[in-house]
Amino acid sequence: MEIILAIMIGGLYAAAVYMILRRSLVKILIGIVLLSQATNMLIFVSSGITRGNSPVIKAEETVLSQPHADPLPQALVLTAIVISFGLTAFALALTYRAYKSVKTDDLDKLRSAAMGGEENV
Amino acid sequence: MNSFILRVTIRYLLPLLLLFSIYTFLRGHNEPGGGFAAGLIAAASLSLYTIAYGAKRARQVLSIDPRFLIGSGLLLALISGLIPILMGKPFLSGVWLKIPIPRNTPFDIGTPFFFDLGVFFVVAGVTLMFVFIFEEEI
Amino acid sequence: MTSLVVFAGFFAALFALWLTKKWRTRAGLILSVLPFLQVVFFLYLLFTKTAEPVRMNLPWGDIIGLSLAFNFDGLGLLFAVLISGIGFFVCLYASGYLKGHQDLGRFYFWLFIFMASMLGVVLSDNLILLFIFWELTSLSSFFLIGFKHDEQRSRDAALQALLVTGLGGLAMLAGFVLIGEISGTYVISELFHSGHLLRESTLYLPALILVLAGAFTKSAQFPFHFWLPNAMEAPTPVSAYLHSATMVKAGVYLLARLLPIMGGTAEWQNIIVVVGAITTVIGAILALGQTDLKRLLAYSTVSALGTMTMLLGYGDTLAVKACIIFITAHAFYKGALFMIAGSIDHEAGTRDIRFLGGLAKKMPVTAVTAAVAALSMAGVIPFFGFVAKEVLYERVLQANLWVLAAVVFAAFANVIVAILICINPFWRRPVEISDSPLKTIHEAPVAMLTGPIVLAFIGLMVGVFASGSGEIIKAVVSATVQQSVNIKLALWHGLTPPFILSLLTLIAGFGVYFLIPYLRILLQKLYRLPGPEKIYQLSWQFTLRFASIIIDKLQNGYLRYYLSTIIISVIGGAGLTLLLKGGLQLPEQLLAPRFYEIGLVLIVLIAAFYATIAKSRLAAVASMGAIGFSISILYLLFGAPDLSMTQFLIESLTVILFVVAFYHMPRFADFSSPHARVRDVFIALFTGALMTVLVMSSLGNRIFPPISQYYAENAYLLGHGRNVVNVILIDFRGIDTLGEITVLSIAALGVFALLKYRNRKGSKEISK
Amino acid sequence: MTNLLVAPILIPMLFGILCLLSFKSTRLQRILGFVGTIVLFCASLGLFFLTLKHEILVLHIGSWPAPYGITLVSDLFSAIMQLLTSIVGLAVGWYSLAMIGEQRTAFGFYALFHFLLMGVNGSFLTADIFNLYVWFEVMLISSFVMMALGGERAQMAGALKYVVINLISSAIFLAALGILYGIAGTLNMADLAVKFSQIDSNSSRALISALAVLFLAAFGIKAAIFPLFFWLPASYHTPPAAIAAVFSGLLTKVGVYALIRVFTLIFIQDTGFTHTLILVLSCLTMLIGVFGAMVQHEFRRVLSFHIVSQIGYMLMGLGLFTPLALAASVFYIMHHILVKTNLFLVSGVVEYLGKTADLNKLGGLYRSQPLLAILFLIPAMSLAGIPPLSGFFAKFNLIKTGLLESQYWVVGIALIVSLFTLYSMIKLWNQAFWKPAPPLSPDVPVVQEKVLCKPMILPIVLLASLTILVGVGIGPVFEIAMRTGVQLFEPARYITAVLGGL
Repeated sequence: MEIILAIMIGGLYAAAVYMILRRSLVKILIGIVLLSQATNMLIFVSSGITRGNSPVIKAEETVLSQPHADPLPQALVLTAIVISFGLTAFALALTYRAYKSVKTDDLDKLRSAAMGGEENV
Repeated sequence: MNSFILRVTIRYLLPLLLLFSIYTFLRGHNEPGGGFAAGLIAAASLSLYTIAYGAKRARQVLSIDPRFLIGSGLLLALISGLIPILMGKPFLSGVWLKIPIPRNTPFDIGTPFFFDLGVFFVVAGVTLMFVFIFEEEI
Repeated sequence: MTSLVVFAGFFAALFALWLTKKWRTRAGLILSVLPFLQVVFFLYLLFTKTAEPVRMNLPWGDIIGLSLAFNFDGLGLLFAVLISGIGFFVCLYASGYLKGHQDLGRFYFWLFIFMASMLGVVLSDNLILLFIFWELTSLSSFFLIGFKHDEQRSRDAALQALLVTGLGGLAMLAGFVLIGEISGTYVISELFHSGHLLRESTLYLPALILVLAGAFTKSAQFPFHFWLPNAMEAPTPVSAYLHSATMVKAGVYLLARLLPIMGGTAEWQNIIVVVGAITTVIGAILALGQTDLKRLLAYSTVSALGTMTMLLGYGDTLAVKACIIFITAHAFYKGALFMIAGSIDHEAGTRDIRFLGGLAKKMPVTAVTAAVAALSMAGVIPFFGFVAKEVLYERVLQANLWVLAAVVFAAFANVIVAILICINPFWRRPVEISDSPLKTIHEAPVAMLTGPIVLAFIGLMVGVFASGSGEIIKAVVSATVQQSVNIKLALWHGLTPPFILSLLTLIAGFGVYFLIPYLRILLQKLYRLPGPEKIYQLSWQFTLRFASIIIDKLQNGYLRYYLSTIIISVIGGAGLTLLLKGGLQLPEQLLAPRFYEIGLVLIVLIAAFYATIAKSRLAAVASMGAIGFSISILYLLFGAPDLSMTQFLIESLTVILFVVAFYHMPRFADFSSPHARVRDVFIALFTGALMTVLVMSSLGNRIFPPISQYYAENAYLLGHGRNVVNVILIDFRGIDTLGEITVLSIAALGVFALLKYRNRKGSKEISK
Repeated sequence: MTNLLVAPILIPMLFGILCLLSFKSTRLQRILGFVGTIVLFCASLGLFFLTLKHEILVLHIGSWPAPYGITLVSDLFSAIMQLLTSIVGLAVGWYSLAMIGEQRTAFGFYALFHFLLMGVNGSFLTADIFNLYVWFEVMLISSFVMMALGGERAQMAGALKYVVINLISSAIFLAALGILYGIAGTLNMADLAVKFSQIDSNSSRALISALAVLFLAAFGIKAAIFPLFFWLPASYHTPPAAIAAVFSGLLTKVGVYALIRVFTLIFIQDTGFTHTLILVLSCLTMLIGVFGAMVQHEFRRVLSFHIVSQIGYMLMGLGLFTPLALAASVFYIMHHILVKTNLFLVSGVVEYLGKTADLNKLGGLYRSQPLLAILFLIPAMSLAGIPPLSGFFAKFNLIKTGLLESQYWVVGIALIVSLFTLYSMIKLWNQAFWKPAPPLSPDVPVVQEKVLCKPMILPIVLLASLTILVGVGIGPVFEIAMRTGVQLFEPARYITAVLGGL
């Protein structure tokens, strides 16, 4: 199963990178979302996976009974998910704003629109 | 979206969802849930309301500026971390009080609880802010 | 206390800024008090304290080998006397030359910075300290050359001088470090004793070449000589001071200083003598064809610097003696002549000797002074220049024939230059030009006369009473070679070969002087040949061109090129490392896949693939959502309910936000060319493959038990919660969460700011 | 145990929150914003001197022992960095009073500014690698917003590149982190150091080397090293000078800090590979950066490319990897932060006076603004390495180390780059200050004589005097740097301090 998941992660990365390399802003945005999905999954998987037992201590016990899923990567991924949610929302707003100010989705047009203010002239 | 059914459904769903959010929050320490999920659920409920009635009405329902919600949430989390400093412990150390509940195991309340509450406010506030602004400006 | 004498100039520089505002006309006069006092002080030391030189060593940056160490020995003091003495006259001179100039304050500021730094160079007893002062002379020289900064020419010349000397300076720094690290000290007077360590080191030659680069660039040696004539864009007091009498001699000083440390080897002698001799000849050839008084003097200075350098290359007592005498004589007559050239320019409005003439009547004092200085320069008995030339010939007569020829040729050219300066502007019939300003010409003001007169007549006096200065020269030479030597100086040695040679040079010079107008045409054709300056310019042009090509290629403004470069280098770097070092290791125990899990994975993969080819925005968002929700279920299946719940909620909200935003955004369009797409597919696939490999290797290399056991044991007992993930989030790693909610808050602030911000026209960015 | 360690994080957070809450009054935000930087400065100074006294301070957040909880550590390196942060914070906070308008203030400039400082300080003080990620994000998102605030076209184009590339960097960081946890099962950097030193299997070492490359890339993007620097010159000239100044002073330095931290503490098993790679990259970074600076024709673009170039110098010390080399790097960072921030502040005033950043259209400032000219010269000459300013000593020590380590090519490149730096600084001087002001074109409205107010000049004076002070006080300052270098080179002390009796 780990190998299958690793391939899935690879697939997600491939899709994300392909999207990020497009000229269209909205595609880049989707690429970034996929990238963070892939990364979250990577953290989750590479620290090892187990089925079923969630890291919740049962009502009658004081310590977590074995076997259990590693709680730390879960906490990390949760943090990462929330952070990337914030970043995504911001990036979305930025894309929208950029689109509104340049009226194009094409990054190359954005470049030429900003000529004189951007890069070498 | 001017669906009548949606509007009516949401009007009744809203209190339920908010209640569910509080439940998620409270059980979060012992069962899956907690400040993040609860904040998101609370925000989701108001988001649905926003979709149905628009951001203006939703803001009225919320009655405070989301920025205030965010700020106070952050402040709450920060202060809950500062309390142990006053007691000479490192920042964010847990300070616990046992609240005896008759005929039951005592309920532990401590600074992490308030910290989680801060998280709840921030997550709810931020998500609502996203939704409101996207609704209003886009 | 004594070191304050060195630093006084820096304070005077600041004082000058204030003083010139308060008291424009007298400022120069008042300021010249400082160099006057300094020269008195240094003379006193030179006459009394050279047997046991005054040394001091104050701590500064001892940890890097830097200390405020000064050494007032004969060599340093001779230079100090020249610097402050000529500085005094230049100060006076400038008060006349730049009378009422709007930037007078800045002029004196940089002049005094220069003066103090130059004193620092010659008195420092620590290599790093010396370097600090050295660079400060370059910097102040930059500001002085570019004093007339409204003109492009001045700015260019200043930049050129700074870059050439800066290049040498940097090389020299590396050389100093090598010296310091080989010998274990940066203190010069200690280095005198550890010279053998250096000379025996394998790094001796590199260190020598690096240091020489500094000395040669500063002293305008071939092939770096070209900056000096260009630096004549500076106001004349500056040229007189920096570019003939003092700064350009810093390189010579350095060679003299290092002579007992690094000198005496075949490398030392060969390199320095050859470079010096070439410079001597090149400077002389370049001087002969000039028509601008200052350039004429500048090139003859280059030639003279070459001779001085060459002498230090030999480095024996006689050569050092010749060098020291030549330096001193040269400082006197060249300083005087430069100031005279400035006076001529100031009064007549031109420095071109083709147009000047007949000034003797209008400026008699200047004319006589010029004659005295020129006679010294030509080496006529009984002037100091003659004494210098005698000793010089005495030394080179022992040397290689080529070197002798070079020196004689330079001396001969020197005679011609001296005559040109002395005769043409003053005694020749005036040239009639229609708008000639010559009619209003009158004698230069006293402030501008004092310097040349005193310097020129010192040149005469020292010559006449040559034997009297023997003691000083002895002290200086002893300090230079670091052993006690016996030296006598006399004006008249009898009819020795040097004297005969001297005479011949004079006669030849007089003879050829009359041919100069014809020779000039020939020479100026020669000057058009490309030389080191051309190489310098071309290499800068090449560097700039190269830089701009590289930068245009790299920083081309296309985000996707940036991204693909980054991704390729990261993936390539990590992948190659993994591949070459053999980090592939598969996990041993694997979970058996279940069909619904495979189903979910397939959904994710298909959705991911579909997202890349989707033609509509909604479809892409939908596949993004499908991926998110499937992953959320996967989290649940593998024991992460919290994660699953959060992922589910956030995915829903993300999809909503995307739908809302995309509704108002343009349709999907693929702008990329097929070629680009193929390339990107490859990049994407490689990335994917590498990440897969990394995950698997990571699973195969799980060497250490994770720390989570601690959480499993203590979440309830110490953290008072049963949901371990939540306890980690709000307690064990609470500060992560604190940062995380801050991120969220900022993101909200950002969305607010981005979408609500309206650029109000005319809104004032600056508020008081 | 001292809670002073957490003060550089919490003080800006508190003031950030207060600014956020007072969204109704821009006046109050200004006051809070400026007061916050002063308070932060005092606390940072206190922490700095305390660390100087005790060498290493450790605080286990939440009383959880390392490596289970998150530990904050202030060793000399961290202490220096957080002090510099607060100095930059103070200068820019002050400067912003004059240069940040009503609009930007209303949209939360001061809150963002403080959150940025919080993220930066957090990055400097944490000893936990995931926590470092979180602080990176705090810092990044605030910088994203600050970068985009204003929404002009050029700013949008710059911000997009900045955001996308930095998001990639975060993703790489996070992925590397996940794998790191997979291998070592811990996140505490001291613990990681211990565990990695115990690894002897070849394949694990290879994986760790690959991981080191990933970290090099993730932090390298943030530090703007070659070939990952593109976002910086594409964006730093677009936001207002106050914002660019704080970015230039701090953001890339966080990347450099992280590189130095992990490559002196965690990834020191295979220095023959990793540190040589760093050395090569540092040379390329120096060269490419200075090439960019030489061909630019806009004030701030020249400065932006110089950041890249100087990152190369900072990494050179890490690549050479000796105590002296690390000390030289640390000293270079100290010098650079003061100087670069200052130059950006000056660039803001120049643009304000000249109404343009185009060097061809600027001119005459030496005559009209002599004070500003001097204030430009001090950092500019320091940057170019003119003694006795701080930049000279920074370069001197690197060159010395390079020669001691027989890395002659590296030294040669460093020297040439130094000359090119001088060239481009002089270009700025020639064009903006010396050259006579070009005649106004008819479409530019004639404005009345502009006056400089105190908040514009005084922060510049403050930073310039610090630059001079660092040069004049080279002895004690470099001694601190040297102690830092030794501390970094011998991480055992750090490890025992963090892990205690473990």
